[in-house]
Amino acid sequence: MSLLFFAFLALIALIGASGVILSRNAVHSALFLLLNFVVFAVFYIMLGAQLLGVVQVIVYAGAIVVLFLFVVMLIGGDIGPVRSGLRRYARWVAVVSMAVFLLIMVLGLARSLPPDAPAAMAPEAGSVQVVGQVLYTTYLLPFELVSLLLLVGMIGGVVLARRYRSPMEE
Amino acid sequence: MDFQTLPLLSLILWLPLAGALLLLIIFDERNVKSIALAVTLLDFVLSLGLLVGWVNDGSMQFVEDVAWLPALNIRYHLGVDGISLFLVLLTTFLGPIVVLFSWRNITHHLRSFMVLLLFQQTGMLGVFLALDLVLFFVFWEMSIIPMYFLIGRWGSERRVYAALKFFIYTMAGSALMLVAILLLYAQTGSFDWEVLRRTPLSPALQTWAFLAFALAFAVKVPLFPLHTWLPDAHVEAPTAGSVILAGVLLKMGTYGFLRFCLPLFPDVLPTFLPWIAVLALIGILYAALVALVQKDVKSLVAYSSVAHLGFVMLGIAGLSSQGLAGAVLQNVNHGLSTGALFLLVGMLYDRRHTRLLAEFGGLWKSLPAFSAFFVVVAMSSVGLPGLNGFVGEFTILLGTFQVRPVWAVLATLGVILAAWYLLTAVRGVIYGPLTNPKNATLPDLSLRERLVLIPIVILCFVIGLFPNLFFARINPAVEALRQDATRSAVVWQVPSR
Amino acid sequence: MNLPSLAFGVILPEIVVTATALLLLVVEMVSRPRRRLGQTAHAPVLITLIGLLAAAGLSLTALGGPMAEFQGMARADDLAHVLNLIVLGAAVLSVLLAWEYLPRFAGLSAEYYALLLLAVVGMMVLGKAVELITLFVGLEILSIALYVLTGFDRHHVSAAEAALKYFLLGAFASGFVLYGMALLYAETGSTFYADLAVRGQGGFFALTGLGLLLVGFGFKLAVVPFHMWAPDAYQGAPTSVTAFMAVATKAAAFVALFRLLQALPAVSAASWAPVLAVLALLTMTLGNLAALRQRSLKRMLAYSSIAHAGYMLIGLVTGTAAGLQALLYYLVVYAFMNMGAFGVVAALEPREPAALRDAEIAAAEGLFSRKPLLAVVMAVFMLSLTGIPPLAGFFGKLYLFGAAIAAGWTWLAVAGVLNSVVSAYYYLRVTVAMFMKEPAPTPGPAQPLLADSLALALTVTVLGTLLWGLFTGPWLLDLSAAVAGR
Amino acid sequence: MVPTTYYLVLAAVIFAIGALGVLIRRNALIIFMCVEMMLNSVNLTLVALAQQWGNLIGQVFVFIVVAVAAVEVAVGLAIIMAIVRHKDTTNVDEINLLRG
Amino acid sequence: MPALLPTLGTLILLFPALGALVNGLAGRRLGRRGVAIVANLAVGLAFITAVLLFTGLNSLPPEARHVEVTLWSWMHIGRLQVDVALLLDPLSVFMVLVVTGIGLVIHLFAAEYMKLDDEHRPLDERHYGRFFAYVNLFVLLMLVLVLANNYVLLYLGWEGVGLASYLLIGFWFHRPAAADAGKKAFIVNRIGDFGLAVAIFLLFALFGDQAGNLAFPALFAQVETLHPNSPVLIAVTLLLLLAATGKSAQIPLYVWLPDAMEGPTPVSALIHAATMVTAGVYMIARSFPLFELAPVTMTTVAWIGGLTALLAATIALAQTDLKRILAYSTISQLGYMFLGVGLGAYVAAMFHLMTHAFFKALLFLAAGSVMHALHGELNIDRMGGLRAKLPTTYRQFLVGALALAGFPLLAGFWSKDAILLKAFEKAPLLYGLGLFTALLTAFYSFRAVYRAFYGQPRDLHLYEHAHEQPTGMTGPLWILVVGSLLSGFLGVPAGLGHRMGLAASDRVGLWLEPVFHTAAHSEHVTLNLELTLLAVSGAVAVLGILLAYGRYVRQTRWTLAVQDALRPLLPVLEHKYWVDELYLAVVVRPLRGLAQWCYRWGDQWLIDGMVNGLGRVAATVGAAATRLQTGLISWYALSFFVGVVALVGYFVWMAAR
Repeated sequence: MSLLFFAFLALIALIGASGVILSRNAVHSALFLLLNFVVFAVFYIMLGAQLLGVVQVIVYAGAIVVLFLFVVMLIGGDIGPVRSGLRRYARWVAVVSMAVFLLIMVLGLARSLPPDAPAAMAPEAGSVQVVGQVLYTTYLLPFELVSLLLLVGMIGGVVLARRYRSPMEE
Repeated sequence: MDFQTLPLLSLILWLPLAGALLLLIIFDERNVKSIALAVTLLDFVLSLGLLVGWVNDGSMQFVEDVAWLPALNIRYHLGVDGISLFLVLLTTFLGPIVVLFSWRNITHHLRSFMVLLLFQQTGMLGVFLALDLVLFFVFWEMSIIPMYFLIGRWGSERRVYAALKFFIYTMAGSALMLVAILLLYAQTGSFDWEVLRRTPLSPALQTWAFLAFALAFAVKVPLFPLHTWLPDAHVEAPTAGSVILAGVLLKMGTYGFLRFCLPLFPDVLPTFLPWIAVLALIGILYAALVALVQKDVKSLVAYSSVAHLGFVMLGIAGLSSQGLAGAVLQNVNHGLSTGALFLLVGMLYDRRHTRLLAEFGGLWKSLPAFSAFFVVVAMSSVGLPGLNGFVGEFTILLGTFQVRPVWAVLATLGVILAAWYLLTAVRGVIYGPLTNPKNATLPDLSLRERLVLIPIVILCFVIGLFPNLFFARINPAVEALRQDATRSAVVWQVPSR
Repeated sequence: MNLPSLAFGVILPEIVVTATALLLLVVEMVSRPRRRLGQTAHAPVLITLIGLLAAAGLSLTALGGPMAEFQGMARADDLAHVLNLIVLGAAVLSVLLAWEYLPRFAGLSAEYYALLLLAVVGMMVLGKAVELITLFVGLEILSIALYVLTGFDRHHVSAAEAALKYFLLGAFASGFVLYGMALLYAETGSTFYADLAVRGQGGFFALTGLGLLLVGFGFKLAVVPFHMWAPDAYQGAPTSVTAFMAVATKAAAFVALFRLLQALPAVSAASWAPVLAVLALLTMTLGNLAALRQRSLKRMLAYSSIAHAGYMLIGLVTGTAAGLQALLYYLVVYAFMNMGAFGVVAALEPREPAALRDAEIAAAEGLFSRKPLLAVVMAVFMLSLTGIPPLAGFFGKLYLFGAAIAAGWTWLAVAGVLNSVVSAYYYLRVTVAMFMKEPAPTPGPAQPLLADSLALALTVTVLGTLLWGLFTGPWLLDLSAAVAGR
Repeated sequence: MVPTTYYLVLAAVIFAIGALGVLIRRNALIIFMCVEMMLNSVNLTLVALAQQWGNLIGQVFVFIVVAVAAVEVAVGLAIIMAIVRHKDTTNVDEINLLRG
Repeated sequence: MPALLPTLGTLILLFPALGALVNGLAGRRLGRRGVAIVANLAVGLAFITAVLLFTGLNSLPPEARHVEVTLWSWMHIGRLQVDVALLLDPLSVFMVLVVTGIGLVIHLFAAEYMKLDDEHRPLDERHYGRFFAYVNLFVLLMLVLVLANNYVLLYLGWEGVGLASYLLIGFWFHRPAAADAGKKAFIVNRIGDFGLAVAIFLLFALFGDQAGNLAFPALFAQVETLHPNSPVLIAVTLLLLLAATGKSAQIPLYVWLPDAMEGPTPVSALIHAATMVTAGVYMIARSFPLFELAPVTMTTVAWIGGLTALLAATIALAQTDLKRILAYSTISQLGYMFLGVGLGAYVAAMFHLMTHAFFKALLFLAAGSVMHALHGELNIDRMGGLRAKLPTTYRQFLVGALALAGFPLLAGFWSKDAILLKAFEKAPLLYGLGLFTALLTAFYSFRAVYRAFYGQPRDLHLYEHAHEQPTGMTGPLWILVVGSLLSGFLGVPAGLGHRMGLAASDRVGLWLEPVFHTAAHSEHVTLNLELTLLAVSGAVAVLGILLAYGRYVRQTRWTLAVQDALRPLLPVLEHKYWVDELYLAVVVRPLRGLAQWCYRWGDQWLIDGMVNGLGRVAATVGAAATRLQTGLISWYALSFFVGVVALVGYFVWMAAR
């Protein structure tokens, strides 16, 4: 049953993913991306990561995709040729190497995990409290570093996105 | 004063560099020449001190040996023996000469020019004094730099091409030597010459290391067919550069063979030396022929260098006492006579701004003193007995004949060709009617120019007539070298002394 | 929760630098004066310099001390301290480069220096990280800061283009890094190196994960074939940033990669060393060959920096202490000569930038006649980059190739020296332009701008290039502990 | 219970699709979206592995990746905006001033 | 006195050395007079020393006339122990006497002669000084050559005189012909020197262990250990012969000598007639212990000598340039000397060397006088009747010509006959050759005499302006006249001399006896045979002179008829058998062509092409590498991704293994 559900969701995720790269219009791409993200949120919850499921929806679907859409609207959807300016042979190279990559990875992944069922996790394992606990203790350093990262992003945004003015006015 | 404990070698080695730094900081541009001259003269006088404290036993003298970069056991190890002694003296001797020569004819950036000359001198002295492979390599490569700039900035029309070719060619040649040095270190844990010559090395290592070293040295010598950088560099270089280049820089190659290839890789010598000799032989004949058809006097002299150095290589490849000692001395001889030839061509160039044979002729009329010097120096280069060139060539050929008669006979043919091309040059420049009116009013040699040439000419005669003054100091070192070079386990017909 | 038990001493230099960045922003916010372009702001620079030097001082005093860890995530050992010193040193030089250079096109100096400081923190974290998540965050901090710095000159189209290329490809590469980390996690169930070492089996996950991480770090190091962004980004970025990127990013990435390679003893060097060797060969060869035909000085140096990454990879290939020491030594040397070279580029850049902010090699023509000292200094850098003794670059190569040969990688050393020969040509072209050509009569290239700070930076770097090799060796530290991975 | 391998394979496929998008699309925004999709697929891998291993490390990792992605998007979009200001396009084929 | 010998040996070198040095360095300041004094003093003192040497050596018992003087050690390496050492023995002292004696006369002549340059203008001090520096230098080096006690020092002298010859031939440096001739002389000589050098190498290889000093006595003591006709010995001697043919202008290397006449006439007299060119003869004589053991070489020497004598004599027949006639005559006479040494008649050869020195120097100097008198004209076709204008010179030239022709009782008569005698004994064929050559010699020498001094002036203008030379020039020639007339009596064959009651019979042979030990094997010649041969020679000489008289003075019909009959041969002779052209076509041109080819195709195309080609390959690959850098993000990403696939593929493969 859950397998069937998984297959269904996987199909949607794949459709979303394919939609992103196949849409002519950037708006459509963004929307397919949104679809993809939402499906992922469901997967997270299925995998017992409730907090992440929520974060996924809020941050990715809520913030990131919206930001994308915002920018797309701002600069106008790009309705031009879909494909990049690569020469034909280069596109074939891209597709073939992609296929090879996929083949390798899938074969490798499919064989490498022990077939036995995963260790059961406590139902509250993915909750805010538990994750928070780990974040603030064991993973304090990266967590704090993320704050620095956000600072970088902030400054970067300020520096790059301010209105363009003539140099002498700055 | 106890000469053996004074760090005489360091003084000799670093004095020019110190002089260069001094030139950089002094304020008054007018003093540059005098200071450069004083420094080089002082360096020469210091180097004469080597003769005073000399102990004639074939071992390294005035040794200085301190740790330098302990990470890889790299040492600051200097020493001088009969093989390097006269090369050091030649270098310091030519120092003041080129400074004096450049007194007037370097009109722009004299200070930089002198700085480079002094820098060059330290580099070359270092090559002859270093007994640590890394130290040696440092000086070896370092000595390319000033010459590159001398050619590139003060040279004539195709100077950029020549300078680049010189730099990249010689660097390419020595690149693999670095690998070989490191390979030696990997196997022995030492870069020290004294250690390495006593350490048996595996045959494979000897093979590869020999080839790498030989390539570096062969380019520098230059050995046929690696010689094409030389005519370009010589022709385009300013006179002082050509003199240094021919006088000393090329000797670094032959010296390298003597100092490293022979004593360090004895087992592979029987395999490779014949090939070296064949190349030297081809070089002797080929370069002589090519010299014959040169239209530019300087390039003729340049090709003559290739031929002459071929003799030196032949002497080295024969491994006979006479050949080796002759080769050591011939290094000096070639430095003097070819150096002087370049000086003379330079004097012509200063007057006429051309070096084409066709532009000259009959200069004996307008430049008698020049012509006299030209003839003497050409004869020295031709190998006229009584002058220096003969002693070297004769002993080399005599020694080689003892080992490989056919080589020696063929090489002796080169002596005939030498007369041919040099006399062609003499004929073209100073003989014949004074057809070109531009040549009629040229001033003869100035006092300064004579001062530049006279010491060289005197030395040519001294070596030609009293070579034993030199051989006496060379022989013990040569015998030590022969012992090293023939300690091989491989059956190898050792020529008698 | 017992905060005082945390070993903050381990990350003290990082904290100092972070604090400096914050202080900078606060000061700027509080006292933002109205400044016109072209005016130099001294306060932010001085604060930055003090912070960087303080951190460097801390690292220096820590040198040789006992190894310490922060929660098993950051390890303060001599390797990290040396890296800190390299990164901080490069940052100091970069600040000196930027001091008078930045006001030419941007007024936001505080932001610039703050980003620089944060990038430094990222790099320092990279050097200390012994846990994947920390490593990832450190990597992202430095990457994102550098994306922004690359595009800092917003008025300039090539800066924006450079930033875009760097960013898009960088993010792309981040995906692979992350995937690699995930696979390592799949192998061991942990992100701590200590666990990786114990639990790693060397199966599909470990190997593929390592491969993907190699790709990611190869990107940062601009290793062929992951190098393509580098020439463009280096050329488009402000020169002070280019110089910093070329040196400091490389240093940090090398140390991080080294730690990673050591973290998985189950994956023997026999499996990854040949790959690295091939990459090293490709990188130096392609970098040098592509540099041959460049007309832009900056772009040429970009390719040269690719080639140098190739040389440095040799140090990793060996997997020995000698290799690592040689690598670090080379990084120091490279910091001197490359920062110096970019400093001269900064001086030569035209003040009114054209489409490309660039100094053509032609701009250096006759430099010796115009600014002899600057030309000589540049020649020193060029020759050192070529690897000509007695300059530091030679000794760097000596130790690198020596380590390679000692470890049996003779062919790689051969490739290295032959590449040096090829590289001679393009480095020499610069000297040809400077010494052997005369400046075009009219309109001659503008007089180089040589501010005091730049002069100071050039003095430091040229002295380093001249003397470092002669008087120091790579015995600075015994790094065998780091090599053992403990 | 869905086997972890399924998730891993699905994630790999989506990762590959994202990468392909980067290679073949010419709109900088869409390329960027594809990159985000790749990060997401790795997130899925991590979460699945967290469950497989029965520890939280994977989840913590994802948490942090989400933050990183957010910063990347902020900065990335700003950079794209900067380009658009100069060139009035998001077509990466037209952004090739720097080359050779 | 004997104790002084080493000092004398040193002094004799010192004087010309000082002369050369002073004149060379300070010639201009000394003035012409000073230069002449210094130069003549140097040679004069050398001559006096030579006489003292002679007397000193003479005072010793014959077997003790062998003094080795080591001046200083020269090249000592391993077993090579060559010194600068002199050997004072009858042979060397004999040569020293000839060199300094003739040299002195020629110096005296030249002091006057060289006051004018080649265009008959006063020669300035500088060049005057230069000239005498050169000739003093020549005397020095020639003395070194003959006094050397080892082959290496001999080689020094050998090449040294070549240098002096080069400098003096090209003394009129502004004349292209002179410049080319000097160069040619040096290079052709170098070819010969090659032989000497290799011979030395070979000798050292053979005897280096015992005779590392390469000194003659030591070497010759070792030679005994070899078998006669052993290949190495033949090689050594042939190489020495090669050297000798170069220096002494024998087949095949004689071509430089006629050209060498471009030098000032005193030079032609001193170097290219009397002394230097005889060095080859001297050297073979000096090396006779080697040659004795190589009969094959001896025969070769003899034949080369004989053929050269004939060849040069035939060429001389057709020459019109007075000095060239003399030059070919010199070659021809040197051929006689070679014939002599080749037959083992060392004494005869040395004897002829001496007499030839007298009469040929005389002829040359007289020719010089003619040349001066005619303002440089040397073509005998433009002379004629000069007897009246230049009576003294005519007489002097006549004596020289008679001596050369072998007119009975004159110098050449005796010495030539000594050689022919030996030839008659050993190789009748060569005797016939020699005799025929003697006929030609007489003919061409009197052809010159009659063409120049008899008949009607053919160029009135020249004739009008001709004038007798001052005594400063003609005076010294009388010494040579005396020598040409009387020196022959120093070598009257012993038997005949005894019969004639001459006190001085075979003085030369006696003097040289300790060197060659000739007494042992020239006993069996009967007096009758001697006399017969002398008579034949004398007759032949007279016949030759008469023929010339008939042809050039009388213009008898039958002589003209003979000439007409031989006319087809004339171009051959005038062009000297085209040997110069042959050498040019076979040796010089191909070598130059090869050189040009090596330079163009070897150096510039192949080697440099490869060098630059390597650079170009690198640049091309570099250009290709930069073309990869398209500037397109997609392309960059593709490159990245291909790298990923390769890397991951590799690692997966590693994992699968």
